[in-house]
Amino acid sequence: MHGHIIPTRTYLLVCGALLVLTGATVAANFVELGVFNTVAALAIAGAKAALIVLYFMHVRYSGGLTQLIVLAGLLWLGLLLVGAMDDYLTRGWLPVPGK
Amino acid sequence: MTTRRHALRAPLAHHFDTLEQQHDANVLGMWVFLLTELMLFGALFLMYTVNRYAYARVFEEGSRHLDLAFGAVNTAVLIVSSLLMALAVHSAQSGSSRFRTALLLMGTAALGTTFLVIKGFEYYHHWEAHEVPGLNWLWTGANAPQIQIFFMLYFFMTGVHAIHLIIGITLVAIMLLNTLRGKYNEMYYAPVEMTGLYWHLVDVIWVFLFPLLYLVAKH
Amino acid sequence: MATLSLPRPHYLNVNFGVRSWLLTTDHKRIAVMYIITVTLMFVLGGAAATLMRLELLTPDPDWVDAMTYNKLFTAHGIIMIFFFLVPVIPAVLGNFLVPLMIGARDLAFPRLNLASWYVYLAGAAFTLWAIVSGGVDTGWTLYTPYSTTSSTTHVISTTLGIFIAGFSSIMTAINFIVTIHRMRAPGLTWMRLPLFIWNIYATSIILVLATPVLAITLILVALERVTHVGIFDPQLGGDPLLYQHLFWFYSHPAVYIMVLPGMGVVSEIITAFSRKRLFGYKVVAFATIAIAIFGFLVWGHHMFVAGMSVHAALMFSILSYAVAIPSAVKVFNWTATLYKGSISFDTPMLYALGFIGLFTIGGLTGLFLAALGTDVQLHDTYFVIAHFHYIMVGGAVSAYFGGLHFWWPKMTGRMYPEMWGRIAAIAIFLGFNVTFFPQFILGFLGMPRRYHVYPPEFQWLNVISTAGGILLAIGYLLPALYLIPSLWIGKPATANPWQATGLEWQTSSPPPPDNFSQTPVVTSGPYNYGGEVEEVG
Amino acid sequence: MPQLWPDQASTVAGRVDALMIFMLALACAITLIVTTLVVVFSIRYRRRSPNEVAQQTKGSNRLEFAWSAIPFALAMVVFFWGANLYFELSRPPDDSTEVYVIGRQWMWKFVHATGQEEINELHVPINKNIKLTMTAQDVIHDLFVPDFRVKDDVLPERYTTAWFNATKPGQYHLFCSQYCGTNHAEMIGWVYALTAEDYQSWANGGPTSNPAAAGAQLFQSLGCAQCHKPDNSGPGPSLVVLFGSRVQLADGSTLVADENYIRESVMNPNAKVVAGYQPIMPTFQGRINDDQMVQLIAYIKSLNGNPNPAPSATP
Ligand code: HEA
Ligand code: HEA
Ligand code: HEC
Ligand code: CUA
Ligand SMILES: [Cu+2]
Repeated sequence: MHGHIIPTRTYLLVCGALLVLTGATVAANFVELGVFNTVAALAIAGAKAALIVLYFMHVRYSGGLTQLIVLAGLLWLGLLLVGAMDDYLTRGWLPVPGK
Repeated sequence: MTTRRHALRAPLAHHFDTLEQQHDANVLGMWVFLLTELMLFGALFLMYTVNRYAYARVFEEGSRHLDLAFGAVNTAVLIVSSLLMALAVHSAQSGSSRFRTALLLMGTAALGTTFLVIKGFEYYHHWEAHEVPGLNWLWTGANAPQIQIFFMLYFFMTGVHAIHLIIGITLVAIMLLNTLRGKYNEMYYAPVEMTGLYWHLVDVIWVFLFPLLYLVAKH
Repeated sequence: MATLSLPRPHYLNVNFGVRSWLLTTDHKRIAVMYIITVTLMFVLGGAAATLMRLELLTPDPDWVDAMTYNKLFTAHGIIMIFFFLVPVIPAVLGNFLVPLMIGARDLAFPRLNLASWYVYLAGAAFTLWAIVSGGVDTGWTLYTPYSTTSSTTHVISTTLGIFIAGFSSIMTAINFIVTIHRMRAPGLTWMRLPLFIWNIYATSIILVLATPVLAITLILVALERVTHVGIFDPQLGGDPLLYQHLFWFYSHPAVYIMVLPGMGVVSEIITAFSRKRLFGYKVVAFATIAIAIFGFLVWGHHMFVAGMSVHAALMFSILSYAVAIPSAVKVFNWTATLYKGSISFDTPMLYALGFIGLFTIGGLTGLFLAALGTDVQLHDTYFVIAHFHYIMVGGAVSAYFGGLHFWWPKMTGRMYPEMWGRIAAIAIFLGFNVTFFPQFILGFLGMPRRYHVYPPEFQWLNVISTAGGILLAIGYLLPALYLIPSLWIGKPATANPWQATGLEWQTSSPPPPDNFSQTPVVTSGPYNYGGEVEEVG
Repeated sequence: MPQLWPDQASTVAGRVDALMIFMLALACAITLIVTTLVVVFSIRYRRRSPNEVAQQTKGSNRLEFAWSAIPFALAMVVFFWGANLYFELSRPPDDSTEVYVIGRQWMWKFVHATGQEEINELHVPINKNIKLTMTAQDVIHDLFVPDFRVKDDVLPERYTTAWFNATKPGQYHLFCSQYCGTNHAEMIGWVYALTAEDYQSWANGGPTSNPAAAGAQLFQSLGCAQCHKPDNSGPGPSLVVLFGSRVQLADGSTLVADENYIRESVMNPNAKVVAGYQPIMPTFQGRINDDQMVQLIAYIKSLNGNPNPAPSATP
């Protein structure tokens, strides 16, 4: 039919990268980095997710609409987290007791 | 090529004009569905974030009660299963022999099942340790209610993920049977492609669950 | 089949029998099945409302006790929102019209469409069962920790019912999005789409993004009730505000799920009955999308006094004003469309004109609630009740009734009696205002909502409201009385009785099973009502 | 003449009403403009013959801009006005007299700093700033006094505040305005605003033991005093002048010690550990009820300088 056919080699490379990143994130856990442990873990997870979405799910090669949907998903997830955390993180910012 | 294409069997539903339109519609529908799945887990991620923010130390404590080795191995298992799934779609898409596709699908399903088995062992260990909220919870240390929240989220998030995986395995199995029956060809493989998308999404979710649950604190 | 003059085959007469309906994948038949179920829900919800209004006639508990009253408004809210107003316009008019308006033979996934109706039925059955077998008393908002620890009623089956109905919404929404993207007739570009399609599209986006959040949240409420482990009950270490954030992340966008399709209907009706192109078509289309997006940024305005941080309250307040602007743009563009039109006052138009006025009042009173300083006084009073009934009943339900009359000839092949239509529209408009206007005053005076007894000084306003409620119920009864007989005795409808534009009017009434004898080709924009074009402003 | 406008019985009522009146005028004006245009157009351009063709008008960017920008500007005025007012409504003045409020299904309990306890009735002097520190025992409630324009949710396991300054002697409705179960509608009461003399004579009738003194006793009997010594010699930090001060936590963050923090320190001591101390404080979850918590808090507040009511219990 139609659609970009990605060479098998790319899939294998991506899979290799994913496994290496998994190793890295586990290794990072044994180093004491303070808050950066969490930052590193999430950054690596983000990179892995990006690889899967871009290559395994073909988003890198698919039409603008699919890419738009992926972006929309990220954006809305962000809205949910940012909007709600805005409440928790800013408690006590302004001089109002209990809020 | 054209003649061969005509010979291939590809069902076109009455309300579509072309096969291409039908294929595009199916794939778009799948993507929109994946969007709903993302928001479903998104709500869980918010519950997680709020509680981790409130009980940071407790979550570290809870995370130490999870087995990093199990989690890491399972991550690798799912990644390889995703590779096989991607290759299966590739194989269907490029019109390789149906047995090649079937074999790859079989591998995917097998690894998915492996994941569930490993997860099962993990659950069993938590059960033995009386760490299952609501069922056999028994915590003697400090901060019992908060630790319980951690475990509640752990079981709920991994549980919902496991349900998705079970659905995924079922779908892969159906694709496997249909492939063997020769239902798909390079003109018509949308169901395999869509199953693949679903499978990868389930993998992506796990990619985030792993650090959020297992890597909160130094082990 | 020896008959000489075979009746023209259309979707109603291609085949007969219960099976041919229950197993149909024809979007038009599914729409008709939705009419039946959704109307049933409206009557049930309305009956609960009427009982409530009767109880509120006097300050004392007269007919129902506290518990029963609480169950009544919960049943009323849940039925009206989740089982009536959220599905009504998309599932009935949207289902019928989306393929017709874009020149397609069906929705992209016809079987999914049928499944959505069954899933809706299952959800409704679950919830109704919960209501009949004892009821729920949490309010439609199901706030924790009351719903998870304190209430002794059927919370779990209710939440499961709503959860199931959510999937029905999602299925319908996916179907619309894919159909609108992939199945438009040749030449039908985005800027040529009728506004009804734009609004259904925006609604579907909201449904897809918001519904899953509510679904999973309700599952956790049920789980917390069963296992007594939870993240919403503060006594267990949880946080009730977390529940409220998640609930309103769905439920505020849901208010636009309820009003956007109505705005789409009104855009169609106003253009058709003033024979005008919609003023500022592009701006209105973008305003529709803007509402869908900004609608996700304001949920916290339901939590101004709930203990949220002041910073968050400020953000949510200012964003609430941002979302009001696209609504303002729409109101002004509808009004401007009337200018120099050729306006007739058929029943659909009466509903549409009513919509403009009542939506404006409802929306403007929303601004009182979005202002931090005044929401402190107005929150959880009858002012809020009046605000949303103005938008949802005066606005969205009127739009549905207008649309039902407008497309009735297309759906059934028969005309409804115009005279009776107008009488009912006017009765509903009057009854509505008498019911809900006094509630603004009641709320500002301080009458809290969800009270079955109240201080005697509030009685006179409640009496007016109840009287209006009865007029309103009679008003709603009328369409049932003339629409049903019109199926048999109505004047047969031509393909285009209103001389309206739009592809749905180019096929016969009722349409053939495959909608069009041949795929239409579109060569011009929507609302092409002829006449010379003149610049304004 | 039946009532159409609630009484203005507090200092903020007039200011809330000013915004209310402004918005009412705005809403009426806009509604009037829209409906007038709709009606005038409908009549002026009514269809005169069945096949009439309307004259088409082209969109106008200038109009579209005008009717987006003007409402936006008006909306911003309302926003800033409302936000400003909200600050005033939510920040109790420093010289407020404190009253503790405990809500539960389905009654209100008020504890005055001077020891009087009331159920579903609240007596306050006029022209005094009254700060309500509120918590709930079971589910969410909401304290609402319409004539004072005061409302705030009352949450379990947490403290929220509201304040008012009554201006007119009288009797005012008090409602629970967050749905809280079967008798939500009967969780109501009265606020009595009294002149200074009347208030004095009412207050004289009450008991003398105040919550801070009761808290001091609890502080001994629960064993807090063993660890929290005023000179920091125990295993726990001194609580003298703790309230309202900035606390350095072990994880590096700081916060201001308020009622919620003290409550959390007692109920879930390991959630936030003070820098330089071991997390050895036991939890008192389940051993202290809401009334006692209020007394402990009152006691800890009393360590901030105002003469200690119960000298025997100095920590
Ligand atoms: C279809 C339903 C619907 C719609 C469309 C809206 C639209 C809006 N709503 Fe409403 N709302 C509800 C249904 C709806 N609401 C419900 C059900 C509740 C109660 C839930 C519960 O607690 O049970 C509620 C509650 C509610 C609250 C919480 C009240 C409280 O509990 O304290 C608030 C607060 O900000 C609010 C605000 C708004 C605003 C700003 C809009 C805006 O989108 C309105 C925009 C429209 C206009 C502004 C009118 C047109 C404009 C003009 C003619 C131009 C002039 C404009 C300006 C000067 C800006 N709503
Ligand atoms: C789509 C949404 C919708 C609709 C259409 C309505 C319609 C009506 N509502 Fe609804 N209402 C809500 C959504 C809606 N409501 C919500 C979400 C709440 C909040 C619930 C909560 O607090 O949890 C609420 C709460 C609510 C209250 C406040 C209860 C309280 O807080 O104590 C009141 C009180 O007057 C009320 C009245 C009415 C009336 C009189 C109608 C009328 O318009 C109904 C008219 C319709 C009919 C009567 C049925 C059709 C009539 C016939 C077929 C004729 C035959 C029938 C009879 C003669 C009975 N509603
Ligand atoms: C076994 C010793 C012990 C007992 C008993 C004890 N505490 Fe503590 N408390 C501590 C220690 C140690 C800390 C500092 C570490 C921490 O924050 O957990 C502390 C911290 C606190 C704080 C926070 C202080 C600050 O400076 O921020 C408060 C408030 C408090 N305790 C109140 C109480 C009250 C009230 C009681 C009795 C009901 C009590 N404590 C009983 C040991 C104790
Ligand atoms: Cu307490 Cu309502
Ligand atoms: Cu809202």
